[in-house]
Amino acid sequence: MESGLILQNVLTPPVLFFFLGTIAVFVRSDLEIPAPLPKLFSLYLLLAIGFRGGLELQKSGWGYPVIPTVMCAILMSLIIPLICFGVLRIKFDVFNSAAIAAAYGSISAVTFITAESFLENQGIPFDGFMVAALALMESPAIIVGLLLVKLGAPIRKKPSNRMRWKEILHEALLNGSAYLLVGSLLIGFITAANNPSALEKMQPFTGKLFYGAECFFLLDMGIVAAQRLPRLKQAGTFLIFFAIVMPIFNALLGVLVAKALALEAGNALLFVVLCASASYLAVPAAMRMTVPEAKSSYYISTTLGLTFPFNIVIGIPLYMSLVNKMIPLTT
Amino acid sequence: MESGLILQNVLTPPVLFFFLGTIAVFVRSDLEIPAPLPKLFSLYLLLAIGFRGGLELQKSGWGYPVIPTVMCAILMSLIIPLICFGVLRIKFDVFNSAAIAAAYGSISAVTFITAESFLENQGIPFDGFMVAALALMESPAIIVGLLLVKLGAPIRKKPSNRMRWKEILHEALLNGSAYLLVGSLLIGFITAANNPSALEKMQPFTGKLFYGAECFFLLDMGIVAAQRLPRLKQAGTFLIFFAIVMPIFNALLGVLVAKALALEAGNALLFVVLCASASYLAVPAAMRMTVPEAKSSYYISTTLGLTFPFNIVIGIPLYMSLVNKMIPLTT
Amino acid sequence: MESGLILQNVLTPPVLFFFLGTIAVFVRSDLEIPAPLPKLFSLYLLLAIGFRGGLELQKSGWGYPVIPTVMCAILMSLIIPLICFGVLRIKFDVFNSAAIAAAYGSISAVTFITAESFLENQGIPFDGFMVAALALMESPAIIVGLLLVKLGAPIRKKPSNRMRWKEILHEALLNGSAYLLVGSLLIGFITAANNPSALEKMQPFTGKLFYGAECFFLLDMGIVAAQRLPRLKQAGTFLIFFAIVMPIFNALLGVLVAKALALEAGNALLFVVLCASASYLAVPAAMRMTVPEAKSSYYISTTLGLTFPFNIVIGIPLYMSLVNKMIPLTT
Amino acid sequence: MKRLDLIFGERELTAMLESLEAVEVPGYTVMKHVTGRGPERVVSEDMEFTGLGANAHVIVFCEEIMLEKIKNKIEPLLNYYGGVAYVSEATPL
Amino acid sequence: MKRLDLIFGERELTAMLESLEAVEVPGYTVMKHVTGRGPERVVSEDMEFTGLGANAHVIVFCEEIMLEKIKNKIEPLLNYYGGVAYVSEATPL
Amino acid sequence: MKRLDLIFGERELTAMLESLEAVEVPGYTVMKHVTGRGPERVVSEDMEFTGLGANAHVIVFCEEIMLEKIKNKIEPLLNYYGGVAYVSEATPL
Ligand SMILES: Nc1ncnc2c1ncn2[C@@H]1O[C@H](COP(=O)(O)O)[C@@H](O)[C@H]1O
Ligand SMILES: Nc1ncnc2c1ncn2[C@@H]1O[C@H](COP(=O)(O)O)[C@@H](O)[C@H]1O
Ligand SMILES: Nc1ncnc2c1ncn2[C@@H]1O[C@H](COP(=O)(O)O)[C@@H](O)[C@H]1O
Ligand code: NA
Ligand code: NA
Ligand code: NA
Repeated sequence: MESGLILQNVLTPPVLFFFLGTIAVFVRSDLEIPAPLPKLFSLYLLLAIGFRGGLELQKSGWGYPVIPTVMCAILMSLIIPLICFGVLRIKFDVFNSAAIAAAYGSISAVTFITAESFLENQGIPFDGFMVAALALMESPAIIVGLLLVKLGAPIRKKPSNRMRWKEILHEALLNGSAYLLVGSLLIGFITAANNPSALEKMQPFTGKLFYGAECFFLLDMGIVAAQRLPRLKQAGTFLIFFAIVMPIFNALLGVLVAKALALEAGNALLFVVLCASASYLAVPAAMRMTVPEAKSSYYISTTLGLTFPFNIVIGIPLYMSLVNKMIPLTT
Repeated sequence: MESGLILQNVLTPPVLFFFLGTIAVFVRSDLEIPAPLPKLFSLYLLLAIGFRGGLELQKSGWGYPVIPTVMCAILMSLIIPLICFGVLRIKFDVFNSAAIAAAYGSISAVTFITAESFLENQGIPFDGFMVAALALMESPAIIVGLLLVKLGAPIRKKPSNRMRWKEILHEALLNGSAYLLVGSLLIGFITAANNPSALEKMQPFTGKLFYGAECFFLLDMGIVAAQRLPRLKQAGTFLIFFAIVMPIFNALLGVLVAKALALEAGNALLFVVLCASASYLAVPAAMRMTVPEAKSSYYISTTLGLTFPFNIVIGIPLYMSLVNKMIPLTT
Repeated sequence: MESGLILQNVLTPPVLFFFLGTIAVFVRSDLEIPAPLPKLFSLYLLLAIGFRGGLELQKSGWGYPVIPTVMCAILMSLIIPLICFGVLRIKFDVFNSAAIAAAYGSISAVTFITAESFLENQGIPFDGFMVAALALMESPAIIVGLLLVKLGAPIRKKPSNRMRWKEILHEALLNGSAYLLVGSLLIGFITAANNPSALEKMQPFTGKLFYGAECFFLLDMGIVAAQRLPRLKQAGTFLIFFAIVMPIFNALLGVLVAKALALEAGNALLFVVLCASASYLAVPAAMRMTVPEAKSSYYISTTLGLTFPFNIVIGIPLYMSLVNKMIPLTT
Repeated sequence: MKRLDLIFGERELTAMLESLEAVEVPGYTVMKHVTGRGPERVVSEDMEFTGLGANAHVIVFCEEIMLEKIKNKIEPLLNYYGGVAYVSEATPL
Repeated sequence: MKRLDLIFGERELTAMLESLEAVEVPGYTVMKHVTGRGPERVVSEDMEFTGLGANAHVIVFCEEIMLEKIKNKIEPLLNYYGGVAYVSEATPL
Repeated sequence: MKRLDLIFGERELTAMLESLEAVEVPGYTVMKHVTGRGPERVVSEDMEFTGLGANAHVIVFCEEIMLEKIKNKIEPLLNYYGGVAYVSEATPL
């Protein structure tokens, strides 16, 4: 059954464009999406995800599954880095372990929207409030990561060895992508409450254009991911295994929690994908600033070069079949 | 009543995204829209405003209020800089006074479209020919500004002290933003006359996408405006007062003219907004070239850092209630 | 009759925006579309053309005119450079002749889509499979061009004088624009077969937005083309004549082949336009890499500064009236 | 050989390059979108979209004797619009 | 006069410029979106969108005596985050 | 220490950086989207979208003894495709 789902997933435009980008690198085509165009699509996607999530949240209200789901999501983003840290310490020092762990505790917005497209394609409904979970899972993992550094390596070799908490909270809560996502969520929420006619006028931009822009961005992500692969070899076999096995483990955890929350299949998949995905936006930027002792190529090659493609191509349908097994579709 | 209108205005997506940008600067988020993405949105908005204005102009024809309104608009862009110059000379030399005066005589296209969105949101109709007024108010103020320099400071200290009229007219009429706006207006006009099926095909780009792109651009304008604020302090209290009081005064002038022209409420508001807004595109660029003696931080901090946000947030609803008081809504 | 068609063609938004760009350069406006924004539009257009072509191809199937038309198109892209080379050798050395010949054997995607817009405007139907011809005509001319260099100049002065075939095939088949076009075509094809609901979701991006984006890009192409004109003078009268007369000759060849293939009027025009247009994307990039002995200003000024504008403005309607004379419209 | 570094407003780029061409420099390299602060003004990236433009950084490698000619040509521009010009030693690799 | 070339991560740009302002340099020029490789890491353009940023290249023309002050101010930053600083001769045109 | 400035077509960047890595330079800095004019051709920003690309400006700070090795490696590239290479003095701050 999984292989059928995987094929169905692979044959959608976003995943096909992702492959187109990946193959471009392997066959050494000079196809290139020059900076800052990827930034444009990245900003656009965050704005649109947030805005749409906000208005869905307004529609769905704060009824049963919303609050507990969001709280469990935050909890997962606190627990997962701890588990990852334990695993990573087998091979890596505190700095690298904490930085990689933080990335896996946090989320990838593009993996999330690919999962949404997958669900739409399968005709499985899901709720907009999951975007709130997405938005609120970005920051906690960063704080856990930095806490781990503080506890695990009390005396840091580098000159400025005191952890500046203000700076860390700042990075965790106010980094560009988290800020834009949460801000757009609020704007969507407020607009839906006060100004429904404005929603309609936003729809062509945040709604209709979304799928195409997602494809364009995934083309670039394919290029970027494939370019990270050679550097992954330097990172060693342990990290390569970690980048595949850890997401699956996190997904299993996620499924259990989703079942406990009695989430419907669509929301359950999104919850699982949040657990299984790893950050390549907010967390690396924050780690570069606050834990420069960690090798950035480690946390970037793994999240972007391996975990991201794995989730996009195989992970999502795999997690779906997991969800299907655990959570019977209610009709 | 104003406070109600202000709140209604503040709760629309464009203004909310403007705030999101402003707050990003105040809380020191690293949210950033790197160059040349703001230029992309700026070019897009000018093209779309022009094109839509052109086709509306074609539809509305040259009937009564069009010609006199456009002529009065041009007149205002000649008179306002003279008044401003008089006020500014109290504190500033000829060069700075003339440069700032020119900026306030000219217009801000983004303020204009925010006013249009405000009207749409309020359900108040307005006419496309106002875009023609917008397009034709950009250049005259530049010429007045340079004339003031010529008359007020006949012997300029800087080496090349003769005013090259060709260069000045060139800057006034052919600067990129004025050129694109007028050109797109003509293309919209011609297309509407000859090729109505092409209009429909342009509609998703110039029409449907517009509101969302406006929001995105206002996010950036929020960032830019907030970054100008600290430099405003250097400019001194006089200029800070000027940047708030002058637009209100110009708006009052505008309301009187609008009443004399018997404009309907919607068009009246747009007319007033043209008078009250100040240029941060065409004029600063032209002044930098032709009056390098003026401090660019003066005319940019005031127009972009204060007058623009003031108009966007408070000015538009304030002017609306002014218009409502002066011009009874005809139903 | 041609002059009527020319006027109808000139009064469409894409051509008007092209003129707006051209005039901006002549009147020395500082209107500018900074890099990498033109690249954004160029990538978008290739992606959208390819995707749409792919889905049309899926719809139309491989019935009669498809295979022979595509094969004749490839044949034309092999024959035309040979003829051009013969003509160019009168005045130029082997390197320059081969490089220019290759450009004229290849195609211009923007000329193609302007012809499509022209047909839509005239209400003349055409088939999506012509995009396959477009995609497959990009590469062969490059190979012919390099073959001509190899045969015509066996001992090259520059150090690395052996032709690296791998590198050449690589440039011909995997250059960014050919790769993206063919890849998007395949994705469109696969999606249309497996995932019709995804087509609908792509439509706002690849379909609705297309015409406006085309206009924006043509504005830039107008600027770029006009900036190439002064350098054309250096190239000399021979090349100026070549840049106008050769496309017409190639168009005549194309009409004969289109008649032999019994193509309908719409497809015939597109076929002719493929023959008559010259490449300024894939070929110059490939020639710069593999034949650095050729002066890049020669092949760029001619294709971009003269042949492209000629085709866009006069060529397309001219070829249409040619097609109309040769191929009676079947109703 | 000498290396000349010119930094000035992007809007003066055309005039500056014409001056350089007028004295027949052997070549030049241009970097746009440069920002900075000088004694006269702060140039920031976020103002580029307004048409004010950023700075341009132009590098010219040329013989020493050419410097005087360049200086005479471009000094009025630098004085009028602002900008800096510095010379260092450079030898071809 | 001296020319100081600083190359370091774009995310440290604000801190670096504040340091330069603190010692009152006469001016500086900034080039962003610069990539490269140092002993510590590879900085590539395609990672810019992630917020990691590219490098910045800052040029300062100043008197020799100022260099010591600059060095004291920015050395901690360069040591902590990486980056290079080189000095050459430069004379005003 | 020496500072090496290389300016050449962006399309040769990969080959050039591979050459530099082959002789084991300690690091390098790359600025893309550079335009200019040399004895052979004009490189303008507006042609970037065609895939022709602009120039790249590469800076290498290295020991003098390394220059000879670099020269041998990159000279064929510069001769075949064009471009310039200049050396100046530089001392670490
Ligand atoms: N001392 C300096 N060192 C480096 N760059 C400078 C210096 N002074 C000025 N500049 C550059 O030159 C530009 C124009 O300077 P100005 O017009 O004199 O304010 C500034 O924006 C800086 O980019
Ligand atoms: N030897 C060098 N020559 C030129 N640039 C260098 C050199 N070493 C380092 N860099 C630049 O400085 C940046 C930061 O270096 P680092 O943090 O030490 O790896 C690199 O990304 C390069 O752009
Ligand atoms: N004398 C020079 N000074 C500064 N840059 C130069 C000079 N000569 C050539 N260049 C740069 O090197 C690039 C390639 O030169 P070329 O291929 O020799 O025409 C040019 O586009 C310029 O950017
Ligand atoms: Na996660
Ligand atoms: Na005004
Ligand atoms: Na052709």
